[in-house]
Amino acid sequence: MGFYVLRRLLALIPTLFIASVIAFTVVRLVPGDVLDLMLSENVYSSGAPEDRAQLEQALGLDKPLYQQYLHWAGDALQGDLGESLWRNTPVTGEIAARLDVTLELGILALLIALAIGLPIGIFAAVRQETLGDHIGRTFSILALAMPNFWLGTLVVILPALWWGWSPPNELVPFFENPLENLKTFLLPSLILGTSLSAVIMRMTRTMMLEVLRQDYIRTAWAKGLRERRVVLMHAVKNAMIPVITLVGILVPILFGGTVIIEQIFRLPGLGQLLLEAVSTRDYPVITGVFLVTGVVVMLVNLLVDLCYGYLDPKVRYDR
Amino acid sequence: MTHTDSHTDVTTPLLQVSGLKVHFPLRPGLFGKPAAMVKAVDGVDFTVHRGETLGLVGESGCGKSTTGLAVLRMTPLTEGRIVFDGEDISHPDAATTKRLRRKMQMVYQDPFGALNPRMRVLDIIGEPLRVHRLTRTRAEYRERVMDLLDRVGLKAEMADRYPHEFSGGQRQRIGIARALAADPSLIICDEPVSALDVSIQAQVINLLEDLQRDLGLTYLFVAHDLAVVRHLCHRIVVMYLGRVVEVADRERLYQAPRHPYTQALLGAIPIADPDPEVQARFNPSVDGEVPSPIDPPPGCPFHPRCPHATDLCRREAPRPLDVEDGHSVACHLHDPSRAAEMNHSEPSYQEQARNIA
Amino acid sequence: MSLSIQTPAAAAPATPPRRRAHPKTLRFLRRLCKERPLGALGAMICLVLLLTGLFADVIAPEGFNAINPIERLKAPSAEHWLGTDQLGRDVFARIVHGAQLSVIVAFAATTLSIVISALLGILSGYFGGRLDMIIQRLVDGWMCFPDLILLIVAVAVLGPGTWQVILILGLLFGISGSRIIRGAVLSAKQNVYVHAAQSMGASSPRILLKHILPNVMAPLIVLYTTRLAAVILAESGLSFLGLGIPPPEPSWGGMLSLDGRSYMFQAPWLAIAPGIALTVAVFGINMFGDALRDLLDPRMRGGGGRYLARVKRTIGS
Amino acid sequence: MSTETSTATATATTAPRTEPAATLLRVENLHTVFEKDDGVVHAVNDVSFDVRRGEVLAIVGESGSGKSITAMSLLRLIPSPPGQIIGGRVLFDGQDLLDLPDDAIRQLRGRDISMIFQEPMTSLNPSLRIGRQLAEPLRVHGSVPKDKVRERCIELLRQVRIGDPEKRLDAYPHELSGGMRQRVMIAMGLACLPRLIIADEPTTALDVTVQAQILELLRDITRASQSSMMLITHDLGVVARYADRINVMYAGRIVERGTAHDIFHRPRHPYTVGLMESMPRLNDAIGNRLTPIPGSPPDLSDPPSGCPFHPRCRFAQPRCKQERPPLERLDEEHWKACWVNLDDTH
Repeated sequence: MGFYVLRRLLALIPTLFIASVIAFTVVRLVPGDVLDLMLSENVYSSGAPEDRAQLEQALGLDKPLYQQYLHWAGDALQGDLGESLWRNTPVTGEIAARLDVTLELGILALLIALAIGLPIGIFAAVRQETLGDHIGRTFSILALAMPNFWLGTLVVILPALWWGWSPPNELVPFFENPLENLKTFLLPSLILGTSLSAVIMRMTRTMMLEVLRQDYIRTAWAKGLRERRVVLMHAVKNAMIPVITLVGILVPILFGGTVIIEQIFRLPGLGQLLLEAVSTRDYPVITGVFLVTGVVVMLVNLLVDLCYGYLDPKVRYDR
Repeated sequence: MTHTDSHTDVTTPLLQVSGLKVHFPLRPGLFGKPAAMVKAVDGVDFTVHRGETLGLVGESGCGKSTTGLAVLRMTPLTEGRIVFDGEDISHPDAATTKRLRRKMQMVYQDPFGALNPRMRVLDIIGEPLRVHRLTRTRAEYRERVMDLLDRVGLKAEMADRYPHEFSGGQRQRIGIARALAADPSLIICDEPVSALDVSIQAQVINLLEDLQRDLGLTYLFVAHDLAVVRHLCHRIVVMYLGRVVEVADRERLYQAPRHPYTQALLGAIPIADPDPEVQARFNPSVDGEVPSPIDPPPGCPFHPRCPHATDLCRREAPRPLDVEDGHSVACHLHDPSRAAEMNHSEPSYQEQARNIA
Repeated sequence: MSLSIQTPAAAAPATPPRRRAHPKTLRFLRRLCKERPLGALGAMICLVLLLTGLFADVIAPEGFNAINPIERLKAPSAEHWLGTDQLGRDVFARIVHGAQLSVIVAFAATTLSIVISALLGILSGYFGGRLDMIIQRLVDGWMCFPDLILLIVAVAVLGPGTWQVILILGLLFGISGSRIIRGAVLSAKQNVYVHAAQSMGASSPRILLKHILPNVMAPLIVLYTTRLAAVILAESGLSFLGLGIPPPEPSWGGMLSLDGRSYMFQAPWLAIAPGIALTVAVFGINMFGDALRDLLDPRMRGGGGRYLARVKRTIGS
Repeated sequence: MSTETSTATATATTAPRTEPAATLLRVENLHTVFEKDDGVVHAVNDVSFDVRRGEVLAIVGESGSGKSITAMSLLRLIPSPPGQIIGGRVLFDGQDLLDLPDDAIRQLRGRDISMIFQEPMTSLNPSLRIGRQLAEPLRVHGSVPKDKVRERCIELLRQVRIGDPEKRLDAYPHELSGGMRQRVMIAMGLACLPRLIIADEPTTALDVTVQAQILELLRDITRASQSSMMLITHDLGVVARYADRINVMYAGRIVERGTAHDIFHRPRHPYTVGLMESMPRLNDAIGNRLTPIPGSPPDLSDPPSGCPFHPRCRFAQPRCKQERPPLERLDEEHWKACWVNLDDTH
């Protein structure tokens, strides 16, 4: 097992490298813009050409790209993602201040999605082609088709119209008042979770159907086991192995979802930070958020791989 | 290359394999170095003469199929030499490979997977003709395929159908027709009848026999079923764990097998006759299973299951030795120079007991 | 089976392959209606969407951008079927032209993405080796980034606009889709008949064309439909955030965007109509895609398994 | 296994156990169908036979003959949909298994009748330890007190001659070889001392030396426990060695039934005759040419009229095309379904 973990960790290095290069270059593709913007906004100077050169030097943009990258990557490894162009605050601090909102939203949504998707998926597979199966599948089809920003918009607008109710505006930190905090997060995460649950349900159903047709399930029946035991002991564990990978696939989608949901419910998360930065072309912040989301996804995938190793004995011992 | 000249020389064997080794990396290790090697074929020698059928038999994991693929040059050699038709093809260049792809053909085990379901029979059988540009006109091509269909006992009107419209036996005939299309000198048959039912098996066995008689074909016949092999093969190479343990012509191999493994293999085949006298010949004398080729036992690969194993067998792998003309056995029991050592040490029962577990 | 010599089926003349093409399509449609009614419904929706997009100017000729301050925020009526927005523009006309925009973006971006997926997937899957390793590491790195965040960042770089959105979506989905195509190529390579073709000396182009590509077509088509829906959703999400197709254009996502939020409290139809249009379009494409997958590529259905496979073999199906 | 035991068992085969043959299981007119896109497949059609106490009854046939479906039908393990048992009775202990409530048949499975399947590689759950899987039938049927389960598992593994059983209990299936896994399957089948063991192609996936070990073991154990065994196989060699009585199936029907001696030395159905002639044997003359059965097995969704074998039969008469021959008794143990009277000379 230790060897397996080590292997996974080492395999992360090239991916991390490539991801950081992507994060760095994508944002730097048009570096001229920001200088013009800053100069035109008159933040730093009068607009003379030498000011431009000065600013370029100050931001380190006059060096060759690879040197810029090495410099940036070296700092990033030490947790320093530079400073915001406008506010002169460290990007790392900005991100840290927002990350908890996004993570709480994301984790709650994932839990809700799993809580809805897994049981329905298992049930639909075990009772294939029955009414329950059809209801479950119809639900998933609808949830897949309905964009979460629409659902969110409706949830904000309709109750306000009908009952004059609107979601809480103030965000209370979790450790101050967990109940109030959860109240704020309940609706956003429910919306995000519901739309994700459809994907989980479909995948679970497919995997369960596949597993239920395996030889060892027939063996389990032939032993005289009850259906509950056949399903829970023999089928679910094997079906969960591929479903776990799905969680890894879902996390990036989840991140996208949080950006939108944060906007709708005005939650001060990473998504808001990113959108603010995009509208002001605050490149260090954009790069920083971009990189952090990539790294989080990578870490979750590592975790998924380890779970995989735990669930599938073949992986554990073979590698 | 003297390739065309040697072709006329009928006395040289068609195929000579010597010291063949094929090792695969099992999986990449931590830093790209293979963590373990599978020694699929580990030192194999044999010869195939023109017009004969050489059987390559053994249980799963003995390396018989890999040997077939190595001869076909579809898998790289780790070591050894393969001479085909007088030409060394161990490390063929592009032109030689191209020529080989025409001169050697393969018949596969799985009648369902070996034919592209999206192609018509006409184009499946004709593919070698197209690949090697053996026919000039469309009419010539079609005529040639019709000939081949007729050869393997299928009707001409079947040419325009798709594989799924055929039964397993018919598909195997199509596969054989495809193998014949380029007029090869050697056909490698990889378990061509083992996926078929008994009644269909006999049809294909007879077809292979007829084709050999009419066209003077040479077969390398890879199989695990000794009853089938006995029917089709003139000489037989018995393999175990990547090595050759015994080579003999079929009369000698089936009537007087020398190697303990060959004896065990023959003794373990159930005989289709409930008669008690016949059943008395049934003698499944070995226990245990074939060890993993990743970590083969030292010395003679068969020693952990062999009832005659001695210290010598555990220590040193036996070399193949001619016991009679054309009958060679790789076993210390049959090596007169080792007789003394074999008699001195007793077979270890502990070892046998351990390997039953 | 039907070919055992005595059965009359053997004597039936083979249909010339050319004339099969048409009945094949018909047969497919019949199967679609019979076995997958929801898929047929999806196909209908796709067709309606396509026609609406093609004939948007005919259906709603009065113009989606006609600003009319007097008619601001009018509720649905006979004149304005779906009401008007804060600038007095007819919502129905905007929905219809939004369909046009969605169709254009969806087809352009999806086609681009499929071309990228196919190229990368086949290159990586068929030729393998070092090339495969490099491509896969790059794809790994790329796929670490959440789709929407990558999109937002890319828009920040390229600036908003229809062509930018198409390009970005095409690239984004193209790279992630290459994995699926690579997988299909790898599994197609496992076929014994591919080995047979290699062993008889067939050239790589021939093997790709005759033996691999036919196996990759079904996943490509399925990928195309699923990507259509994903592109529409992604574009509307971007436009919702104000980063996709810039405002005067009638994008469904843009119509729902946060800028118009305050008006929606007064005029809820502004929030309802584009949402329903989106949901129905995505639903239709998804259903059609699912049905296609089941009918074209039974292996992707995720059923089967050894047990049932053996039963099928036993009963000879 | 030593030579000694095998000769001993060989003699035992010759002396058929002639004590009053009590019927353990009687199958009457079993009919199982599968729904396919293009019609209904009659996989098992009007099949009747009985299994006597202590005997080894073989069902032999080629792929698609319906032998495995017959076996699975008995315990109602047919995957449904697409399969369905549409007729017949399966009498065990005087009760019709096809009529039993779900819970009752469930309790019977693995306790009174157990099954051993073909694929030892896939028939064990890859993510559960051997011990857990082996203990399941014991726990479910409560045949052993809870604190004795582990002990019994070890005993079972020892019985199927798996060395170091305590350690093996903690192994996962993929850590065992094919033969080992099949031994575990046998141990699982034997756990509750069933009265009938249905072995469906138990050694098809195994090497021949391992096959011999497994079959000898299976036979010795069932004989010792006086259980009956239904052996489903396509291998005539296996049948000849282990079966007391044999049913030959073709196209979903039983075409001939008899003692091993009858079937191998006095076959009366042209299909059985054809099988014997087309089989390569180790004990016939070298260079002897095989006589195949022409054609291919029929498509069961569109079976031929009359006798299902008539299109491939060299003795076929006009009548065979129109009327389906019933399974008729020739003598005490020998039955056939054929209009033609074959004698020993055929």
